[in-house]
Amino acid sequence: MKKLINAPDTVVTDALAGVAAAHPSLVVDVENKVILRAGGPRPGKVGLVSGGGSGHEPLHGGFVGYGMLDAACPGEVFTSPVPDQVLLATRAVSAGAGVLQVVKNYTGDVLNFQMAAELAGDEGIEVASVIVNDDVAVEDSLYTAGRRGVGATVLVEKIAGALAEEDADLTAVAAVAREVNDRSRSFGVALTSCTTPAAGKPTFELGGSEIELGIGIHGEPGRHRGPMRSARELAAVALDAIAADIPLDGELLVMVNGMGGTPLLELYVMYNEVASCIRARGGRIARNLVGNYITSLEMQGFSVTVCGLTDTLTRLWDAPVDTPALRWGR
Amino acid sequence: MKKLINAPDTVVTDALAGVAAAHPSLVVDVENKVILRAGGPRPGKVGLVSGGGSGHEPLHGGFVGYGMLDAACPGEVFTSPVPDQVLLATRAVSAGAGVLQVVKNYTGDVLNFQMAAELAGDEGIEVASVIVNDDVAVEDSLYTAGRRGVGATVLVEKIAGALAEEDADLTAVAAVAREVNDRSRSFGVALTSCTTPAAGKPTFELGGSEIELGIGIHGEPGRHRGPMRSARELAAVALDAIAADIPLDGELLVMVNGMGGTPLLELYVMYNEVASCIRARGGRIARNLVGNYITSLEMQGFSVTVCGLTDTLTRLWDAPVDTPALRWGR
Amino acid sequence: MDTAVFRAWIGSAAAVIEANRDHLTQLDAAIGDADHGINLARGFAAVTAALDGADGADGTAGSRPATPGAVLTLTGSTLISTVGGASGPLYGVAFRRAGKALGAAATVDLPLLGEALEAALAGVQQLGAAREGDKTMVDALAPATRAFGKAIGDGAATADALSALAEAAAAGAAATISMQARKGRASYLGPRSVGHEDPGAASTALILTALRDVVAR
Amino acid sequence: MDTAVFRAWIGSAAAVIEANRDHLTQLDAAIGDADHGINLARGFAAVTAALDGADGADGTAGSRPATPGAVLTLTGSTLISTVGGASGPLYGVAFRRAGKALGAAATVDLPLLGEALEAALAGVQQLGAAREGDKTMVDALAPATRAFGKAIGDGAATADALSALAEAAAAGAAATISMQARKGRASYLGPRSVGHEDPGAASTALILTALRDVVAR
Ligand SMILES: Nc1ncnc2c1ncn2[C@@H]1O[C@H](COP(=O)(O)OP(=O)(O)O)[C@@H](O)[C@H]1O
Ligand SMILES: Nc1ncnc2c1ncn2[C@@H]1O[C@H](COP(=O)(O)OP(=O)(O)O)[C@@H](O)[C@H]1O
Ligand SMILES: [Mg+2]
Ligand SMILES: [Mg+2]
Ligand SMILES: [Mg+2]
Ligand SMILES: [Mg+2]
Repeated sequence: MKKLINAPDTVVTDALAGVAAAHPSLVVDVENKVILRAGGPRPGKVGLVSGGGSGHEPLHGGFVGYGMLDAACPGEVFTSPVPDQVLLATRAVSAGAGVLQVVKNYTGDVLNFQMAAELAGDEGIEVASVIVNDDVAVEDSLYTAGRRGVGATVLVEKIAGALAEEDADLTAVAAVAREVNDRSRSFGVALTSCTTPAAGKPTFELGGSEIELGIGIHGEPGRHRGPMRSARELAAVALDAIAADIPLDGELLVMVNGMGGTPLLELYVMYNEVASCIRARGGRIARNLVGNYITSLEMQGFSVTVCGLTDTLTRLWDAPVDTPALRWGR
Repeated sequence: MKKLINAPDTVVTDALAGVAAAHPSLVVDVENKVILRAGGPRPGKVGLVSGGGSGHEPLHGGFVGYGMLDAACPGEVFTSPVPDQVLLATRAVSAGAGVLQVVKNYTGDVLNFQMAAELAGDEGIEVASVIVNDDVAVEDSLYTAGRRGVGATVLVEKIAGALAEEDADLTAVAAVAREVNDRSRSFGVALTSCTTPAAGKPTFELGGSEIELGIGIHGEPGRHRGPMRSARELAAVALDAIAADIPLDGELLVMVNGMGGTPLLELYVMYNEVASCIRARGGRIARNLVGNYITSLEMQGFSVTVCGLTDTLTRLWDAPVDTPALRWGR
Repeated sequence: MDTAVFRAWIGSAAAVIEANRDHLTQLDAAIGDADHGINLARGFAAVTAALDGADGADGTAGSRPATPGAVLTLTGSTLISTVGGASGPLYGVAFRRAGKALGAAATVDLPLLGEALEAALAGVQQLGAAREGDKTMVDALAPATRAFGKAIGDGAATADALSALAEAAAAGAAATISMQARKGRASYLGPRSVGHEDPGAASTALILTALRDVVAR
Repeated sequence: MDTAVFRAWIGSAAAVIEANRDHLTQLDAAIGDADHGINLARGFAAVTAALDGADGADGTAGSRPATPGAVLTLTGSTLISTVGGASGPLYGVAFRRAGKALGAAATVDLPLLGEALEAALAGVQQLGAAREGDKTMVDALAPATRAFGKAIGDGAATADALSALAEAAAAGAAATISMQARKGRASYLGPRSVGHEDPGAASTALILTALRDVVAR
């Protein structure tokens, strides 16, 4: 394992110290692993807290700032944060209007955020949660852990963050977050595995011309393995999977996301194929993102997220945002 | 070789089609491989043209936009563009105030841009060139190809772009570009090799715990190979190399750049070590960038670029910029 | 079984988890995200410090818990605060519920321990909604709790009841190999989860076996 | 040597470059950026199309060049427009200078070809500033040009003079193996560039050998 780290157990805190040093717009509690906006919460604004395992950067810490999150709670690599962290963050961003938790649908994340919500509730802080579960690679059923939360998380955080910035109340902010989740679906493909610093060897093994279709963001497998294919074929596979679940017509927001180790050159090749595919199916991409937004360490691969827009969602997407990883209009 | 492409010979044009589809703020001539700002040049503004081999994205196409480049000419992967491309771009951005070429110091880039400059000169377009050569891993001597152009390219393009946006004349824009280059030095480290689509196998081979110190952005080697080390030790190696060439005191702009396949988590770990190291040597990091800005396909590794600031350079760095890969103040 | 036994159990469980750190992580690599051993080892290291009366990470002064119930409650709270992942809250709640079930008792007899196990199982199932057969820690904890109850009903001695507990847990963990996961990360694998032991079931068997071994010593 | 010979030479050079595409790229992988064969193959494919009178990429109507000089000049311009990298302008200028040196002559004798080679070498050195011993294409082109001049001076027949040219180019390319690069990308390797043949010198030897072989046929 070759990684730019000092030691596996200090990777998250060392990185947080780096985030603190790099971004004067953030306040970082390195020891407790909480990232906050500098200047504290604005009274009357709903606070937005998210978090999850580290290794998905820029998610979530890179999305803390004006128009998006108020706090992020990074856990150890690929391990959800503990309730204590989430509680600290919740307290810090509570400004009288309640707090919305954005939680990706993994048992660990859900349970730890739920515990934190109960503890915060005991302290009189009103907490609402939205569970993001957009990954079509996984069957959604009452009897399983359900679909995983992946790319839609970025969209939910941006759009709910924009509405919170307009001083909407907790019910409205939670509702728009759920609406974005409901209207979004994702599908991911891995060309290579990834290695967590603590484990020191690849989470899974892929052959030299083998890929994993329907990959999750922790290297969890999805639908099946298969041979490597062209960008055009992969776009079709991803969009077929998504189209089986939501319509691909109308105005769409499309994200082509890199898994962390994919050259941007290739992501643009993928975006071109995704865009052609969607055009051919009668959709119109009104907004897009191409880049590394929700990653799996050094994994090579991509994911596609599609969200059906409404005028309101488009307006909130376009609203100013000023975070380390997403910035426009300010 | 597993890559998100359709075919090795169409990777650059396919990606350019993706850039065109993703960014309404850009106009892309896919066939001739030229990326321009939509809306054309503003009369009286110096035009900024850069380019070089593809595979370093977001450099240069991701830096076309307000406050930075007017045009980028991407060559094939790791191959400099041809004079025809550069000439097309130069004509397209010429608005009566002359054109500045930002050229990285590689024989191929220098020769092709030089030929284009001559052809443009024949057409009556005033062209100035700045050769970026900031890589301290390579000895600078009259009898060699000289130092390579690496990370400082991003800084030169941002700062010269900001001055051009203020309608400074060609002499002034070229002078500030040279000043940034003179005040900047970089050093890079590779943990893994990279594979060009056309070659289909890694450019070089590194052992499982071997790294290349002083790597160039095309996988060219630098000073020597050595065993893997901690982030702290690597930061010291990089800054020792830089400090042998320029003072590390005063106000500094520091970029910790990923080579394309490095997780952002690790880049923040590196930034933390780089910042501590610079603090310990009496420098003050007034501005910073952490992320993937000048890459080598899927290579894992990092580079550090340090630029000694002046009040003017800081002002120009802070000036609004609105490109796909760098955006603030607008 | 007095406070010393419970402290010894948790200490021994911590050592066993540490010794099986890589093994558990490898099990999780096969059908999860390769962190179960790392997560639990981190958590049990913190538990060991907490039980030794070390000061809390938040600066609160430490004190050594004085009853079996307090030992388990502190174990659970510490796991919740330090493990993360799915197993953190689940094991945390299990130990906390067990601790609460023991109340203020200075010594624990077999029936009381049986109640604590039932409470732990109920807590895990309430939180995680997994049923037997879903390929989770429940598949070790549930048969172990049942076997322990049966042994008590049959009038078994302490050592035998704890052996029944440990053996049923181990058998339950082994039985997860042929199951298809329906909860937790492994469920994403669908049919491909078959053929691998569930890491949480494996760690549960290790922890319960540690109890038998400590009492047998 | 008439226009047909020069067309046949360039056609044969294109075929040889295509056949050695991977070999040249591998040489460049060792001490450069692994694209030399790819670059030249792309360029010579465009040259072949241009010489066949194909329309230019820019839509200009094609026409087949009518003199040896025109063949080489078009070859050079096309290489400049399509190769990129260091070798594109260098080979482009070499062929263009050689073409200009041939002027409008319908047939080329040995002394005129010697002048064209001198002009090509001068063009490469003016543009690239490499001297012999720097481990570049100059280390094949310069000794080849010298050997050709000497053969003419010694009154050699065409076939022998061209053999001297080709052999000196090949020997020059082989001699780059032991050199340390001072120009181009390979120079970054410093002492580590020793032990590898320079890709540009290798391609120069291939191109000049193609001339000998075409005339010998
Ligand atoms: N809903 C659930 N109910 C009971 N146990 C569960 C549930 N989900 C997961 N587990 C247990 O948690 C174990 C995984 O723990 P761990 O790897 O630490 O967490 P994570 O899956 O978040 O990485 C699984 O092997 C399984 O035994
Ligand atoms: N300054 C120079 N003068 C002469 N030849 C040079 C010079 N620099 C490079 N070359 C030649 O160019 C060859 C490399 O060409 P190529 O790989 O196509 O370009 P690049 O180095 O830009 O990738 C080298 O092997 C060398 O022979
Ligand atoms: Mg985990
Ligand atoms: Mg090249
Ligand atoms: Mg796990
Ligand atoms: Mg090359």
